[in-house]
Amino acid sequence: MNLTSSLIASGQESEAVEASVNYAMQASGAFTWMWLLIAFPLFGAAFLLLAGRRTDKWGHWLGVAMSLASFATAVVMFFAMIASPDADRSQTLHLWDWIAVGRFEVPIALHLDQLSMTFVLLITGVGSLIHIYAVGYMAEDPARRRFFAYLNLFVAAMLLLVLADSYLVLYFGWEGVGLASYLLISFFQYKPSAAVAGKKAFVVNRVGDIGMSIAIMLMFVTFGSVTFEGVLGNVGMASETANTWIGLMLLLAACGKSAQFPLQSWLLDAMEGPTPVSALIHAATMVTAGVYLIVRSGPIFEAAPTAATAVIVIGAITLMFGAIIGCAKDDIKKVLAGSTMSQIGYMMLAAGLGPIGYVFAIFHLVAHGCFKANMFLGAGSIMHGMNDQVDMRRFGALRFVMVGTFITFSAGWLAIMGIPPFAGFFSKDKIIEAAFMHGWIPGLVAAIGAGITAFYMTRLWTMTFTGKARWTEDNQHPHESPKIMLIPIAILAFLSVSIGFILAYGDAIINWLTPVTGYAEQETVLNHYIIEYGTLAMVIAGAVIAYLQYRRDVPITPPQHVSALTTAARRDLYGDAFNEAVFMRPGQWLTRSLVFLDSRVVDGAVNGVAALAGGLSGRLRRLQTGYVRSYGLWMLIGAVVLLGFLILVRV
Amino acid sequence: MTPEYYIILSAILFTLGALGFLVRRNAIIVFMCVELMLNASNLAFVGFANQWGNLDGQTIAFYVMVVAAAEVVVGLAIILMIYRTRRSASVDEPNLLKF
Amino acid sequence: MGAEYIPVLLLGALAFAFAVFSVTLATLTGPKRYNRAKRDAYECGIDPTPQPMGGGHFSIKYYLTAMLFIIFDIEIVFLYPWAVSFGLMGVFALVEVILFIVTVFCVYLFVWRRGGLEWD
Amino acid sequence: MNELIASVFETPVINYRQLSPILIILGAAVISVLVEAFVPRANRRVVQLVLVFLALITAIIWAVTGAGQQAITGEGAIAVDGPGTFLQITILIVSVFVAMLMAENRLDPAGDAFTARANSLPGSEDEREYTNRGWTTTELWPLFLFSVGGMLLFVVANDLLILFVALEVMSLPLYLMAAIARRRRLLSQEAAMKYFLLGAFGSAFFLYGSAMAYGFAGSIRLGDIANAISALPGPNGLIIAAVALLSVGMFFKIAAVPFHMWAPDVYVGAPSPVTAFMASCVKIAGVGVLLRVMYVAFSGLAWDWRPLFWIVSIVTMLVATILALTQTDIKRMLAYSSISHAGFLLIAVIALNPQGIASTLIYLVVYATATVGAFGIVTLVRGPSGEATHLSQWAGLGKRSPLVAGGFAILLLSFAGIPLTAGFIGKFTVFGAGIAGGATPVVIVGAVASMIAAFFYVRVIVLMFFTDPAEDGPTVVTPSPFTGIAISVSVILTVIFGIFPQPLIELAEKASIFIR
Repeated sequence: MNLTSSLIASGQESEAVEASVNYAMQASGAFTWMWLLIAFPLFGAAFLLLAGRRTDKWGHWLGVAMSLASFATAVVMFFAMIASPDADRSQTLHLWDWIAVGRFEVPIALHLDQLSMTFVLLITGVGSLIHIYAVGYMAEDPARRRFFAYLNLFVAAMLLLVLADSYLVLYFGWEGVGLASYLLISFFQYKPSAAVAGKKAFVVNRVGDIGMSIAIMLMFVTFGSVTFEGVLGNVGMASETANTWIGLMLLLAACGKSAQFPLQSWLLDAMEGPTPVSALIHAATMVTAGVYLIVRSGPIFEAAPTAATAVIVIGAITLMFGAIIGCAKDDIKKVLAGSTMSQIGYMMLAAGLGPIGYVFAIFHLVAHGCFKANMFLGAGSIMHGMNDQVDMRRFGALRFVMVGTFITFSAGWLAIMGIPPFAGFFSKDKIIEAAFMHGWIPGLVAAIGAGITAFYMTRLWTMTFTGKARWTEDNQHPHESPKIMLIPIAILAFLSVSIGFILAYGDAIINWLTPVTGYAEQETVLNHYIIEYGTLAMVIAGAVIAYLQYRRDVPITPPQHVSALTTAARRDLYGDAFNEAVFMRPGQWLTRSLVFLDSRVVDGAVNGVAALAGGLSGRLRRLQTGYVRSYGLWMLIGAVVLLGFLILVRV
Repeated sequence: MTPEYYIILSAILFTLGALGFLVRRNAIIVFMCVELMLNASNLAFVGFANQWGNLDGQTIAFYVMVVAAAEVVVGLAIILMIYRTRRSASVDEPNLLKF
Repeated sequence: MGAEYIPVLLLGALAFAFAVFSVTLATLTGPKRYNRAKRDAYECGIDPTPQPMGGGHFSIKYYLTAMLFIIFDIEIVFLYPWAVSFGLMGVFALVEVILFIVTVFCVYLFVWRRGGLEWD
Repeated sequence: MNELIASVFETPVINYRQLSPILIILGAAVISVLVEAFVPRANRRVVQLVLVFLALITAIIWAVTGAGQQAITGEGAIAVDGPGTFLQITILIVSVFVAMLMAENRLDPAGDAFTARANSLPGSEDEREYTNRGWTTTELWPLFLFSVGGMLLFVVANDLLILFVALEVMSLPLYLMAAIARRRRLLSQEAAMKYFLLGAFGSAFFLYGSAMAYGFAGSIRLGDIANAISALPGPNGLIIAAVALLSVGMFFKIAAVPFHMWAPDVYVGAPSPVTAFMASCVKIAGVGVLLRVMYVAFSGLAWDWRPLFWIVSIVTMLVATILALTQTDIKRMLAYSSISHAGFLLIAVIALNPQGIASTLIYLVVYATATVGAFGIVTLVRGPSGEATHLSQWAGLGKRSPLVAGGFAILLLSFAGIPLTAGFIGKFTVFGAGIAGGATPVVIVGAVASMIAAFFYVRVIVLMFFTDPAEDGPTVVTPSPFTGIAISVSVILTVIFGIFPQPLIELAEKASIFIR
C-alpha cells in the first residue's frame, strides 16, 4: 500500500509533479484586498443580526448583495490570478500577529492560491445563486432576515476556512461553518425533528472537531507551528508515526464535517433544514470541507501511507454506503443526501490516492457542487409547488406541470450519472481511472458505485417526473416556481452541463491545480478504455433497470415485504443504530450530565451527578460545611502544612 | 536581653488565639481571639524592635492597634446586625450558605 | 535597677486593693437577689450562647457607643507620639497631624449628622 | 528613645505625583463621607455617582499620564513600578465598570441591589417602610472608594506594614459591602460575617508573618528582606515562618485552596455587583501583591517556596474544578471558577521570571474583564424574588434572550480558555511562562484542569441553548445603560483581546519589571 509514497520518492512513471507552494509570498496588488471576501458576508451577518426587525423588509436583499459583492471580489481575484505567472499565484495576506510570545508566533493570515481560489469561486458563486433562490423560497417565512443573516455567516466562515493560512485559522472557520450549519438545520425550530436534527449534527460534529483539535495540538508539538508553511513544509522532519497520527486525526475531522463513515448519520437528518441550506451547506460547500482538508494536507498523507490508506478505505465504504441508502429512500431530499454522501466518498477516495487523485477530487467537488446544488434547488422547487411534500411516492408526472424544473433537474441527473458530455462524466471517470491506478479494489468499488448511482438517480427521476400522477388530495395543483427561483436553477443547470467540459478542456483544471497539489499519472491495472466503457455500460444498465422498474405504478405506501438489504438501507444501513451505540449514548449521557437534568439536582438537592467525577466532587463538597469554624480549621491546617512543608524542604 | 521569651510568649498567644477561633462559638469571642492574634503579633514586633534596636517594630505596633480598632468597629457592626436579625451571636447559627 | 520599679509596684498594689475593696463592699452591702441571668455563665458581658430566642439583650446604643469610642480612641494613639517629638519634627509633622485630625473630624461630622451622638 | 529619633529625623520625601491616583481616590472617599453627612437623602445618589465616577476617571487619567515614571517613594514604603502602575490602572478601569453595576437601579422594582437601610431588620415593618420611601444604602459609595483606594495602595506597597494597612483598608469596607443586599438579606448578612471573621483570621496570619520577617531582617522593606535572605548563611526558622504565614494571608485573599472556603459562601451571599468587585478587583490586588512579595522579597528562597506553590497551585486547580462540576447555583459555580483561576495564576507566580509577571498581568486583565460581565449578566436574570441563580432556572435562556445568553456564553468560553476569546490568551501566556520557568508538571495539571473545567462551562451553555425553558422561568430584565454598557464592554473586550491580543501582551511585557 505504499504505492503513493514510493511514487513520490522515485518519481517513476514520468510525470510526477510535486507541489511547490511558496507560502511566504506576501500578497500584492489586487490580492491585498482578499480580506474583503470575508468582510462582506461577515458584515452582512452582523448587521442583519444586530439591526433586528427594522430590516425585515429589505434585509434579505442586503444578504444577497453581500454575497454577490463577495463573488465579484472573487472574480476580480480570479482574473488577477490568471494574469499573474504561476509562481505568483500563491499569495499570503498577513493580517496581524495573533500571539507573538517569545519564539512562538501565530500570525493571522489569509492564503489564496489556486486551490483556495477554486473553492472561493464555488462558495461565492453557488452561494450567491442560492441566496437569490432563497429570496423566493423563504418569501413566506417571517424569519427570513435571520435566515439570510445565518447564510451570510456561513459564507463568511466557509471562506475563512478555505482562505486560512494556518490550521488554527482553518479551525476557526471550521467551527464557524459548524455553528452556521447547526443554526440553519434547526432553523424551523417549531419542528421538533428539526431541533433534534440540529442537535445531532452538533454532537456528531463535535466528535470530528475533537480530531481536529488533537491534530492541531499534535502539529504544535511535532512541528512547533500550525501554519501550512510550517507544517507541510517540514513534514519530512517528523517521524512517520507522528504523521500517521496527525493524518488519522485530520481524517476523523474530515469524517465529521463531510459525513463520512462512521460519522455520516447526521447528514440525512440535516435535510430538516430549509432546502436552500441543504443545497448550499449540505451538498455544495460545507460538507466538502473535509475533502479540502485532506487535499490541503496532502504532504502529511503522502508521508503517512497508513493514514492515506485509511482515507481510501473510508471513502470507498462511504461511497457504497451512501449509494445503497439512496436506493431505498422515498424522501427526495434524503435520496439526494445519500447521494451527496456517496459522491463525497468518491472525492475522499480520490484525495486518499495522493497526487494521482487530488486534482480529480477537487474537479469532482466543483462539478458536484454545481449539479447537486442544481438538483437540490430543483427538489426545493418541487416541494414549493407540492405543498412541502417530500415523498416521491406521491409525486409522478411532474414533467408536465413543472417544465422548467424538469428540464434543469434532468441536466443534473445526467451530470451525476456521468453521461458524456455532462459534468460528471469528466470528473467521475477520472476518479475511477485513478482508483484503478491504485489497485483493483478501489477501482471496482468506484465503478460499481457509478452503476448504483445511475440506478438511484434514475429511480428518483422516474418516480418524480414520469409515470402517473400520485398526488394526494391536498396537492392537486402543483405549480411551477417563480422566476427568482428558476433562474438560479437554470444557471446551475447550465453549469451542470458545461462545467466538466470547460474544466477538462486542455487539462485546464490539472494545469491550474498542479502547482498547489502536485500531480502524477500511473498505469492503471486495467486498460483505461475498458474502464471507461465498462463504467458507462454499468451506468446505462443501472439507469435502464431503474427506469423499467419505476416507470410503472409505484404504490403510495412503501411495500413492507422487501429484502433485508432494502430494509437495512431504509434504516440508513443502521448508521443510526451504530452511531447511537458508539456516539449518541455516551453523547446523551454526556449531554444529560451537562444539562444537569439529573432529577436530584433539579430538585435542588446537593448530591449532584455523583457519578460524574466518581463522586469525588460530591464528597469534596461535604467539606464545605458552612461553619466558619470549620473553614478556620482548614485554614489553620493549611498554615500548619505550609509551615511543616517548608521546614521539611529545608531539612 | 534576648527577645526569645517575648517571641515564645507571642507565639503562645497567637496559637491560643487561633485555637480560640476554632473552639468558641460566640462571634464576639471568636473575634476577640483574632484580636488576641493581632496583639500577639504586636508583642513580637515590639520584641524584635528591641532586639534590632530600631523603632520600626514599635511604630508598627501603633499602626496595628489602629487597624485592629477599625476592625473591631466593622466586626461589631456586622456581628450586631446578625444578632439583631437572628437573636443569636453564635457563629454556627447562620448556616444557610454551604456546599 | 529595681528601685525605679517601686512606684509601678505600688500602683499595681493599689489597683488590686481597690478592686478587692469594691467587690467586697458590694457583696457585703448590696441586695442579694438571684435570678436566671445572674446564675448564667459569664461571657464578657454578653449572653452566653446558645441562648433562647427572645432573650434579653443590650440596647444597640451600647455597642454604638463602644464603636464610636474606639474611633476617637485611635486618634490619641497617633497624637501622643507626635506630641512627644513635636519639637524635633516641626512643621512637616504639624501639617500631617492636622490633615489626620481633619480626616477623623470628617468621620465625626458623619456620626453627628447621622444622629450617632444622640442618646435617647 | 528621643536620642534615636533626633539623630535620624529628616523630612521624608514623598513623590505626590506618583501617589496621586491613590490620594485622589482616598480624598474622594473622605468627601464621599461628608456627602453622606450633609447632602439631603434625595440627592445623595446622584451626587455620590458624580463624585465616584469623577474620582475614578481623574485617577485613571493621572495614573495613565504618570505611567512610566517609576519611583520608590514614601521613604521606600511604596514602589510605583511597571507592574504596580499596570495593576493600578487595571483596578481603576475595572472599578469603573463595577461601579456601573452598583449604580444600576432599574432591575429591581424596588430600587438598586442594596437594601433600603442596613440596620432595619429583614422582613420587618421598618424595612418595608424604608423601601417604600425609596431609600437606598448610599453609604456603599464611600465604602467602595475606600476599598478601591486600599487596593491601589496594596499593589504598590513596598513594605509589610503598608501592605497590612492597605490590606485592611481594602478589606474592611468589603465586609460591610457584602452585608447590604436588598434581597435575601439573611444570606447577605451571613456572608458578611463569614467573610469578616475569616478575613480577620487571615490578616492575623499575614501580620504575624510580617512580624517574623521583621524579626529576621530587622526591617519590613521588601528589598531589605531580600538582601537579608541573600546574606543568609544557613536555614533560619524565622524567615521560613514568615514565608509560610505571609503566604497564608495572601492565599486567603486570592482564595487558593485550602484557604478558599469563604469564597463560595461569600460570593453567593453578597449582592452581585459587590461579588463582581470581590471576584475581579480583590483578585487583581491579591495576586499582584503575592507576585510582588514573592518576586521582590523571597526570590532568594525560591527553592523553598516553589515546591509549596506547586502543590497549592495544583490542589487549587483540581479541587476548585472538581467542586465546580456539581454546583447548581450559577454564582457558586462562578465562585469556584474564580478559585480555579487563582490556581492558574499561581503557575505564573511559580515561573519566577519576567514572563511570569507579564502573563499574570495579562491573565488578570482578561479574567477581570470577563468576571465583571458575567456577574453583570447574573443580575439581569431575575425571578419574582430577585436574581434567579439556580442553574435549572437558566435552562433555555438562549431561546428567550439570545443576546444575553450569547454574551454569557462568550464569557464562559473565555473562562474556559477557548481560543479566540481573551481567556485563551491568559491561559496560553501563563502556561508558557510556567514552562519557561520549569514548572511543566504544573502546567500539565493546569491543562487537564482546564479541560475538566471546560466541561462545566459548556454545561451552562448547553443548558442555555439546548434545553427547553421552564414554564415559570425567570425573565431577563432590560437594564439601564449602566449595566448595559458594563456588560457590553466586558463581552466586546473579551472578544477583542481574544482576536487582537498583541497590544495587551506588549503592554504587559513592557510593564513587567519590579523595582525595589
